[in-house]
Amino acid sequence: MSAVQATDVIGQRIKRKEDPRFIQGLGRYVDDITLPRMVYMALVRSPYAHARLKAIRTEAALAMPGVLAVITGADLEKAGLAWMPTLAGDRQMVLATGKVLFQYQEVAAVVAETREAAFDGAEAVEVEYEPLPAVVDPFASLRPESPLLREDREEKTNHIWHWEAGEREATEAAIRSADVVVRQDVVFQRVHPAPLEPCGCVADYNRGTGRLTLYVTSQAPHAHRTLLSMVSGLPEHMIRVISPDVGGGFGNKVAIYPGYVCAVVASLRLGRPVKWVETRTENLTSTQFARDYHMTAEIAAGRDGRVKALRVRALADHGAFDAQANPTRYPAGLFSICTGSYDFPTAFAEVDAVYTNKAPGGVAYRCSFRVTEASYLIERTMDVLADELGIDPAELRRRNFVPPAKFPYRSALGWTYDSGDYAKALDLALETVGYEELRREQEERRRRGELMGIGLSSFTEIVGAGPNHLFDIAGIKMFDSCELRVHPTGKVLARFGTRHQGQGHETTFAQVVAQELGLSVDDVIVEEGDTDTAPYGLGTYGSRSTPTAGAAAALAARRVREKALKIAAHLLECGEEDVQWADGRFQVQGAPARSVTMKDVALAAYTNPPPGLEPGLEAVFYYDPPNLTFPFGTYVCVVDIDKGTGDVKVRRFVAVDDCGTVINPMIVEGQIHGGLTEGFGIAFMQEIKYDEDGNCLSGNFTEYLLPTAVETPRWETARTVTPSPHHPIGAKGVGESPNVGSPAAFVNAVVDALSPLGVRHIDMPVTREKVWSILRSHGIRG
Amino acid sequence: MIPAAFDYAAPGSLPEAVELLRRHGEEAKVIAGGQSLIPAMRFRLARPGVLVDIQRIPGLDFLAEEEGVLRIGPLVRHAEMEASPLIRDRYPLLAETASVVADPLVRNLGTVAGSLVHADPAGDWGAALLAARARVVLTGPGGERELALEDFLVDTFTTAISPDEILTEIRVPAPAPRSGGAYLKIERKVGDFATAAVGVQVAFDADGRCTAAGVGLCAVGPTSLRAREAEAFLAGKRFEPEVLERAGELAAAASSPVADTRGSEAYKRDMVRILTVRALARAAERALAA
Amino acid sequence: MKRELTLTINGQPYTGVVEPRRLLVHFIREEAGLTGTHVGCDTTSCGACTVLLDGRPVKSCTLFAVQAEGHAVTTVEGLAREGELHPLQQAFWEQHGLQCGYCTPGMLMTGAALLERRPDPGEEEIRRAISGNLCRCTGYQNIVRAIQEAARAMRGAAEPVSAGQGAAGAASAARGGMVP
Amino acid sequence: MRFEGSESIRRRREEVRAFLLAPERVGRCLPDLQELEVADEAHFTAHVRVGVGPVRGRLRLDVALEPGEDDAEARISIQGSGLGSGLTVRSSARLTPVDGQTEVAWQAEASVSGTLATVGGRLLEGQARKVVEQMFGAIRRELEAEPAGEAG
Repeated sequence: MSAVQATDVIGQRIKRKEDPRFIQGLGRYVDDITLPRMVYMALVRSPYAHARLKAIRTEAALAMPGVLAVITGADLEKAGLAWMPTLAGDRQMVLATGKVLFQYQEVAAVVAETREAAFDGAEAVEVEYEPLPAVVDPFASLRPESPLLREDREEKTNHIWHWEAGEREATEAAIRSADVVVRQDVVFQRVHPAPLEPCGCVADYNRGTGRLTLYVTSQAPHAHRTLLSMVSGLPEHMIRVISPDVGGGFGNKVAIYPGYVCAVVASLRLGRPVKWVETRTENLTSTQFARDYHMTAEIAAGRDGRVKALRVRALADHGAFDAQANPTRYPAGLFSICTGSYDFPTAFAEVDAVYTNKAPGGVAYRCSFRVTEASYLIERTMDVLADELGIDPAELRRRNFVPPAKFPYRSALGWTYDSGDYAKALDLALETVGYEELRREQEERRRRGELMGIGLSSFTEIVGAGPNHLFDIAGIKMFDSCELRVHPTGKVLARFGTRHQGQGHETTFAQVVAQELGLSVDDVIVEEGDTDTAPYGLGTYGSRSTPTAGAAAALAARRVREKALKIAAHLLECGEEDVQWADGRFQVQGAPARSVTMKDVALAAYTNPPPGLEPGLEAVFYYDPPNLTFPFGTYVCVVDIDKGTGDVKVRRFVAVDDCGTVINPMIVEGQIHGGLTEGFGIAFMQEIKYDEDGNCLSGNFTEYLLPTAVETPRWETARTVTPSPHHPIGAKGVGESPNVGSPAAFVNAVVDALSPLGVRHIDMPVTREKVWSILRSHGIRG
Repeated sequence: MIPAAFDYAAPGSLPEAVELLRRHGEEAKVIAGGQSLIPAMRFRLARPGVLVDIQRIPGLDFLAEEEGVLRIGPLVRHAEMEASPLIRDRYPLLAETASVVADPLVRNLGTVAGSLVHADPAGDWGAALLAARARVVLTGPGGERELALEDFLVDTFTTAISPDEILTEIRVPAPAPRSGGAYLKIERKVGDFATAAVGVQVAFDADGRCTAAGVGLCAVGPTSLRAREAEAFLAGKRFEPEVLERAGELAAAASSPVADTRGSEAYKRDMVRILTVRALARAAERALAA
Repeated sequence: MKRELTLTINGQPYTGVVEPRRLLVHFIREEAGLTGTHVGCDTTSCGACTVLLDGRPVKSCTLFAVQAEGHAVTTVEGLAREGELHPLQQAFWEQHGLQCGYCTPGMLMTGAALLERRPDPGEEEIRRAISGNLCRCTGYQNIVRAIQEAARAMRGAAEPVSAGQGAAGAASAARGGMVP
Repeated sequence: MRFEGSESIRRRREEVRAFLLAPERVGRCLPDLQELEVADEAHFTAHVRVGVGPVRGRLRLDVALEPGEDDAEARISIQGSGLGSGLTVRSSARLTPVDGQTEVAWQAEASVSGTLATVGGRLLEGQARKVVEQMFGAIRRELEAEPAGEAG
């Protein structure tokens, strides 16, 4: 690798430091870990969505060759471990007792000498069930005649919580008196993050040291350590959580799953390392899903298209347990970002949550908490308004954008947007795609009876949770951290409380540190994921790493620099006040030729520290962000529809993103490609479906459809840069914008193509059959 | 997931393989490419006691046209059908089918014969080879027997093969002059089974009138289906738009799809219509361009 | 029921005593200890387990180890030669063709096999060729770019050695082949 | 899944109904029966073989026979397990005398849970229908093979 000049490290397209191991097959993921005397665990799961457990017979399984132990809910109950707390303040069964509440719920764990024997043993466990009627529809769950699902709770209802924000009366009044009100029901279907690596762990309890080491697929290793300590009763210092390379997370690896707890229990019981790696079916049917929001939006507006008020209602289906990973104060996450990029004078939003006999969740899938639902809803409904008023959707958006002069902007639902220039991103997107020309082409095609659509989305995100006076998970404040150790030779070890899963932290955080310390990226090594060595942090999700840990990196480095300046003054034989940091060096003011580098200082810190100054050169910084960051952008999608089959072809997709200061444009672009592809999959094919009996119909990759290279459109990306005023380097976070912003662009394009038929909305996934049935119902035979 | 335990045998000759099947009866299962069988075994839905691997038997991968018949050996993989210049030049219906079976990696192992024996109504080869009027040769303890493919395909996942027989050859009549074929498939994404698919093989006389038509339907019935009324209707006709439209309607009427996650009955039936019209047009273009 | 089995992986023999039901991918990962080949699903859908069997990319989760006996298996660990990255590995790095890295070994094997067969594939052809390999991170665009760049590099390397390029050029041309 | 059908049986209604309430007799009519244990006068457990193409296995069926609302009805409920799955079938038969024969109009509602439902979806409906059809077909054959009037 060639050395990169210190002064221009941020903003450089630098090849990733993590790649050499991955491209040579030398990454180390959880399933790659093999320990001496390790045994395997498999889980017995319920075929029923709702059933009373009548009996579990383990004798046959225990008699199978190689089977060492079978653990049931009754066993865990004795240890007080049959239930565990969720991050949302609910509790979840580790192994079922009494009854099962969703299909594929964990019922027993079988530990055996080999993987094969564990699966054979699991098959041999006999479980007797008495099936109960399953509740699949969240609306039906609230009806009085619906069976009570959670008999363990004091509240004898399937309703979990109600949340609201904004001004109910003012919003109602505005809606009553408005020229125009549009109302749209919008379902954001249940989806699953489905990282390519499933979840798993190796639990290694050492009877000699009394310590438990848990290698686990974790986006938040420290939080997992603390919670595991709370659940298991093991003292926290006797637990070491290591999250090795993680094969994608997207929110799926934020939670603690019953399988981890069972593996820990098995290791404690057997005194041997226990490996449990779930199958894809287990992953899709039992781990954190996302969305499942059933929403209604109403926008009140004047004839001129100026919006007056927004009212939103949503029903959130959480499945059998409220296992969200939301900040405590926000049961509906940051759903109140639903006013989007628009200057609503008033707004009101409310969400009710409900239990059903489905897998528990839900997590933020490649987005900040419930932001995708909110963004999709407002961007979809703005198009409904445009259609109602006969105003071009681009023009309607422009008329209602929060203007640059209003930043920092206080939204009607209470957020303070840090910075934004929405029209600039819109303009760039329209210009790049050739909007005017496309609209002319569309008109021509419509005359010929062809179906072409153009869809826009001008989204605003809210990421980087978050300010500690507002944000905590299970009581732990949502700061993040960086610890820097500058070695005598000027090389740096940088450790973080975050845990990347492909985001490129080993490169981008090295860039931030190198920039701040005047070093080369090659001089910095980034380490994450080991709770014994990394400073405490809340982990990587919700696009929070750059806004929090990235900020901590810059500020820890500046802390190093403060001490380094004292050493530099000592080396330059002048007063501290005469030394300045410029061009990546310490220089004597007025005599820039007299300078020392960070490397010189590092050596001196260990070999020649100034008298009275502590030797060494290290710093740690725990960063409490003063505000969230608000990335934004405009996406434009162009589609053509086959009238025969209902097939939708994405012809063009232009994405203009603004994530503030860009640390590494190559990585930013990669994040955008990936997020757009997920948004595409969600818009057109991904859905976790259940039948009326609560069978999960999407429990593997033949039915949970992920786009391949063939379906995936070619992405065109561009950007504007509006730095965050409160972030030390102006960065906002980007991993999730494309997934948040794109679903509306896709659906808006399809609806636009069909709008001559009077179509105003189609729920995702937009399958060929949905389009086909609209076409046929309008007599278009193909 | 992990399959249940089984015994494995890799015979070196066909008689040896047949003898193994005879000895183990229902317990035994032939494995060639294994791309349908192994997934079913991993879910423990299939749990044969003995796998008889025929991949080590020499001489089963022939693919050649001889005396007016294309002979496809039991170890010919989808990928070989896709890449073969013979198939590409002479049998566009089969080349096109090969290119949409599962995904490219599965095609490197899965075999055409295995797919027919598996008899999944959503398998592509059944429909294509019905349109091509293929026959199959079964080899058992008593020797060989030959069946028309439509007599071989009995029901969903069920064929006329006995537990002690192996499908040892697929025979496809070589195309007549002025003939062409096409295979069109609607799938939700690459690698998916068909929502619906249609294979057609047509021949014309010098006046552009259809002399023979084969129309095979995929994933819209308990087995792969032949759209006989459409085939009969096309005979003697020029492929004018209204002729194709009518053939599409007849093919749709011949289908009996069931609703599933891929689509409703009505959608699948209408896709048969659309695909039949398009496939016939494409096949005719190929036939008449030659 | 167990049997002793020897497989040739990346030119090296590996012996294990396994049941017939041991999947090739588990033999590679556990008997041979080569963990670059991953498992991502149980329905032959994702391609994370892709290896070359006699030069052709196949899903090693849908093949029993016994079936591969006597055949040549190549895994991602066999791509680099004498410490030098395969042009495709280099191109994945240059073009940001990977993020979490989990699909990467499978993608590389499929891509490398494609380039063996087709030195100058077009974008559509590349997309079709990798359609049996799922990636959840990259959106495929940079993977396609990387395969194109590797194709260019390999064609360049395969071109006749011009004066002044010397033996190094010839050596890298000879290295172009990756199938054992 | 719902399906229905009818059988015309050359026996009197009382005979048919008596048959439908006799565990050892109904049990024998299950297709691919391997084992039958009668628990009491209304319940039995059967093990049946399942074999559809590559899918092979055994199902344990716990069957309850119930008299229904009146003389013209009989009900059969099945709770099954096997192949990583659960199976529930509730069927009822309406018995109408027609010209000395009995018209048995049956309907069944089946639900399947587990692997068969989530993975085997494409072969389920046809198979479930076939099994119920075969059962009622076998009931007709068994009844007609018995000497008439025996149960009357």
